[in-house]
Amino acid sequence: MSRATKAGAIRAILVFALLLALPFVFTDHWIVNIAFFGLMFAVLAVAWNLIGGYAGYIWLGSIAFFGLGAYALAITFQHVPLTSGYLPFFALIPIGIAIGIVSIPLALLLLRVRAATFAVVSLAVLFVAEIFAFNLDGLTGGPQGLGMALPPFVVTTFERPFYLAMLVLLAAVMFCSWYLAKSKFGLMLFAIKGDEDRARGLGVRTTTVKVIAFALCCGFTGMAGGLWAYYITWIYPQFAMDPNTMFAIILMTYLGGKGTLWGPVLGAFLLAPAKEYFAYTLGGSAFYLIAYAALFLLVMFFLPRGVVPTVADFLARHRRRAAVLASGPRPAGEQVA
Amino acid sequence: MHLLIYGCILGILLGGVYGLMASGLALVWGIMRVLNIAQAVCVILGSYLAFTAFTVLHVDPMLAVLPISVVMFVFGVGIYYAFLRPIRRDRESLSILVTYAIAIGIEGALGLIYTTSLQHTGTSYATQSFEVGGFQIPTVELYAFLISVAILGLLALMLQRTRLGRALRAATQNPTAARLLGVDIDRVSAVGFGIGISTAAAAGAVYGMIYSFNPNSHYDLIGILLAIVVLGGFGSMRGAIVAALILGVIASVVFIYWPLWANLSFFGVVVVVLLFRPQGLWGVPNWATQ
Amino acid sequence: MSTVLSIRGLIAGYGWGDILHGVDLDVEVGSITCIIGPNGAGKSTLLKTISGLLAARSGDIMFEGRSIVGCTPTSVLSLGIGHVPQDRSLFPLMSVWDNLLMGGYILKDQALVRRRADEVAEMFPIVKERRHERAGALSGGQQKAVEIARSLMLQPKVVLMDELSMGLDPKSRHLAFDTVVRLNRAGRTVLMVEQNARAGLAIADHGAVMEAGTVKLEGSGKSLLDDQEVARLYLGRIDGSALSEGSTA
Amino acid sequence: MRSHRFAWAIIGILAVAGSACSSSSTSTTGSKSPVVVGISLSLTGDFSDSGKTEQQGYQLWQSVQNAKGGMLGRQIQLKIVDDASSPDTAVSNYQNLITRDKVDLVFGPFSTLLTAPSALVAARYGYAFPDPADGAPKTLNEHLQNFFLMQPAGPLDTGLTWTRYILSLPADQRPKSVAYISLDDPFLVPAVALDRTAFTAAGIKNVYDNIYPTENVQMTPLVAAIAAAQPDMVVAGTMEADSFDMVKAMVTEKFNPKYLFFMNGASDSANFPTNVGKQNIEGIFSALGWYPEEKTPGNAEFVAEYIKKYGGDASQISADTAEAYTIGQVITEVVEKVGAIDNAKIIQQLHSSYWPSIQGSLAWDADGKPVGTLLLVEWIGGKLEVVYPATDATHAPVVPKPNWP
Repeated sequence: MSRATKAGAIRAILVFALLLALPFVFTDHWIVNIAFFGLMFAVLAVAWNLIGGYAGYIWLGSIAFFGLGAYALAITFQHVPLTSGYLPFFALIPIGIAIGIVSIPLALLLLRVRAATFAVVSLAVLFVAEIFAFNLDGLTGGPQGLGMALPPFVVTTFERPFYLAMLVLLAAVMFCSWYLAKSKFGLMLFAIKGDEDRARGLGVRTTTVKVIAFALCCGFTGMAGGLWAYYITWIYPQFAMDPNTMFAIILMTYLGGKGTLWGPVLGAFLLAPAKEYFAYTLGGSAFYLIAYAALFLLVMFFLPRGVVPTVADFLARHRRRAAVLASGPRPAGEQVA
Repeated sequence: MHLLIYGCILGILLGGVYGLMASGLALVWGIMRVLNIAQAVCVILGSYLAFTAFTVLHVDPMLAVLPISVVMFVFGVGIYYAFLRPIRRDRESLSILVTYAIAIGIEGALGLIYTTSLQHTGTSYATQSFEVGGFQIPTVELYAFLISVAILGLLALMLQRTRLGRALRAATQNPTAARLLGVDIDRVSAVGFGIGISTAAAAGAVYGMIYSFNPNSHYDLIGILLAIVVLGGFGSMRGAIVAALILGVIASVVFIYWPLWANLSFFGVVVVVLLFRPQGLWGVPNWATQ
Repeated sequence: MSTVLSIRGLIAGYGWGDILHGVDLDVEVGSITCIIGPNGAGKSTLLKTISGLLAARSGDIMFEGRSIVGCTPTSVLSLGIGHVPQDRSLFPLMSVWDNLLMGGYILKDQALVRRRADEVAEMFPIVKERRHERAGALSGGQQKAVEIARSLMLQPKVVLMDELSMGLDPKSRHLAFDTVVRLNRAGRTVLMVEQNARAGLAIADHGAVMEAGTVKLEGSGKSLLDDQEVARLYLGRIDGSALSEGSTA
Repeated sequence: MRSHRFAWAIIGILAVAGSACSSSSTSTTGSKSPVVVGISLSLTGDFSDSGKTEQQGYQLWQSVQNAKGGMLGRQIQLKIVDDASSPDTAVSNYQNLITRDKVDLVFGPFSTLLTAPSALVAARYGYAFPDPADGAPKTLNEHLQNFFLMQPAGPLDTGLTWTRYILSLPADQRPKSVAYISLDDPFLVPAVALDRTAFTAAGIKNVYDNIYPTENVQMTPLVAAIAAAQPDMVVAGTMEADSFDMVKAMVTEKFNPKYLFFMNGASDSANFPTNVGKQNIEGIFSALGWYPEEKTPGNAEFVAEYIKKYGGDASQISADTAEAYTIGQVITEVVEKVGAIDNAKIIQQLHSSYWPSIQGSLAWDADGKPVGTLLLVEWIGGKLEVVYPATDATHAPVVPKPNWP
């Protein structure tokens, strides 16, 4: 157990060290820009995985909280002077916490229904949020959008602060995800996914557990949204709360491996840069949507568990076979050691 | 007051068409626990088929409804065997994602064939109307309503009176017992999905005479259809039809006075009803899963 | 008497585990055979395996001399085995009459289905009286009657009845058992599973006690009722509660 | 076994980064190297139709100009990439174009919604950002020095040509009452507001005023409500499909306002008659920045080359295509005058004087808002005619609008 934890810690440190080094090694704007979107989707997918992967609820409204975070930050800095370019990064913390708290009553309401009903009702949450964003002109600017104060960073390393802030956010959400999966709490979530009624029968306080996962998901998604708004500087309802982004996050989670720690991160880093990159290089292939649909279906049918569990299984089998082969001479070897 | 009544009339006319679209969604859910996100894009597909029949073959969309239904039935059966039958595990949740992928795939294909320009099936009577008691009744919307009612009537008759209809209803209400009585759930599901898709396309054929549409139009529609099905109670066709009429009237009336908030009123009604009746207005008791 | 249904070494189950661990059982033509035993003994699983809802993993089920292992529910049904399942198996929103018609689903000839329905309705007055009502609106006992009536639509040689008396009040229960006896007199072989062991064995020609996936004891209904050991273990005054302890072993 | 998982994650990252690096050396440099123009267009997604018509305009300019020897004696090369109608991708694309491919010039995308974030990226790197499509008022409020809306008039001025025409009528011929209806859109709502201010000041009674959403629009009840207010004039802030549906609903409702003005949609000569029916277009007003017969510098050449390259006839040329072509035309002039590809000087030049184009002479204020006006057009005899201002008019206005057939 402790050995596994140690290996996990080393792995995490290595990955984050590499990610931390990236903007200093590859200083090209476009690389850091694409990596920023990769990180953003990783945060979104890991956050979604808390409720969608661990607890098995197809939560289609999370992108509404992305938009909520975006608007919260943008509206805040309509009223607060931008004394320092780094101020909005710190403002994200209270915004994330506030969104998490706001999401709790909604969670209590929504989580009364399950499975497909939950999915539909959560999609309705997204639509309703979008309608509000459009119609509350005074607050959100409505369809005219809302501009952020321009980030006063130097042009040569303009993207770097955003990248690093998103990396910190990823570390935080990964830590939560890891901690939840390791703790009793994670067990409870898995129990809910397996059979919620039985879990409740066994004394799992299913509602509490679900609501906490839900609030964490919403809080982190909102923080990512705020950071996105600051980076993109101009937000419109249809982009801040885009159903297609929602499904892209889910696809990333499934591709990497839902319910796993690293799966959503991997899925995001495979798909998000690929999307930007192919849109750029293939320039307007009309087959974009069809290719996307085909990819979606391929993942669903041929990699339903995702890359991480599939590869892990493959490696485990491989290692077991190796162990069987090696089992003969091992006692002798141990004696020598 | 005059406007209010007029709003109700228009709401009922439109609600009938939505009822036809949503009843297929409810039927499919009832039989196989699949939430077909692609239902709306099939409506648009039906609109395009009718549009093509009208502009190329000069066939009136009202007449095209029948061949379109047949073609789309076959299409639906094909979709079922290709994409839905293979989902064994976690069908309720996975089917949402799979049918979403199907939806954007069809959207992409429509974009390739027809481009994303707005189209409209402009029949000679597209802008005609006649007056009844001081109300201008749009001819197209009345025809669309009547066609929808006729198809729904035929569907109801089929469900009530035929062997296949009994099997469909049986599979919805108690799949295990239906299997014990010799119902091949797989085949019934395929047929049910085919019917669901063909009703969507039939509704689409008439929808295309009322509204301009392009391949993206299904995003707006699916929200409405899902709201209707949730309000009516999952899996209940009767519920879907009644909910479609209720929501049609509410949306039309709100539209007259506060157009911006019509969509919200739509979802608002759904949320309020769900608070008090989580199973919707006519939730089908499914004894096998209780 | 000859054997109509003969089960040998039957192993079946769900998912990873087996529930039936080698069941042997013979059902005589024209008899009422009653299976009793604690919860989880595999009684319902046995019936489901016979009717093809569950695939047998090993062993054989012979019906009138031919193996029906691997048959679909539809073909088992058409061979002449009807199944009245344990849980409510009516279609609640369909009329009583439509429920009855569903019993003849596998028959292509609709005229024949209607004729059979009329015949069955003659035997079950409740079906006739309430033919237009929704099945879901009937009381538990009435629903059971409709279920039994429905199972007769195909004129099965063998009727499998799972927990006929479950959830019924004493009067309905009495009525239900009466119906079974009537069916049997009319020539149907009945294989029933009964939690209410005493009442079940009382009307049975032959009884079998199942425990932990095998048949432990067999004998005539009367001999089992009189057996001290059986009485102590399985015929406790309160159905089930005392029994489940013994069954976990 | 677990420790291998992260290896996969890293391989994934490296694979993407590596493949990105490997193809980054596509742009070549040399003494007679082409002038590379980077453009992100919505070739897929919601805005793709307009994106494609713009692409036609850019490509037409490229071939016409290259045939004339290009720009500064260098051939023009377009690097057009797809933004799939998404702002994230649009921002990434302009980043890539400017910092990775180091293009010489950038031209704007289609949608207003993508313009603001994209223009900010260009501003960061000091690139001029000529934009073909509607600049929303809020984009202009950013006061970006490098932004230029390549249209004759500002986005809010769509309705002003109509206001000017109506107010030019003798008081007794003016409509007495007006209904305002607008799509909930970044520039239509404020554009309608400008009309309202002008008409209210002129004493025209406001009998109906409402905004409708962009989706699930039921035109029949909406039009019934407008009709119930019995206005003489309807000012409709429409986009495209909604104008078609609104006309149809008006015909169905047998609602005949004397003056009917649509901001957009009704000026689309290719799609408007087919969508609402040729019999239902007579007497409808709209506004235009450009029309095929316009006698402006290079317009005849543009129309002729368009038909040569894409076929069809002049009425099928979209205004979007003309706007995109305009950008090429104006920037060529500016670059030739500056004598070098120098974005700072291009920006300065654009601000300093009037520039001739197929859309007439263009000039901008400090925020990049054009200072000209649009033309008022009306469907007369099944044809779109310019009716106001009188100096450009091809036909006298026909009022009041004849009743629906």
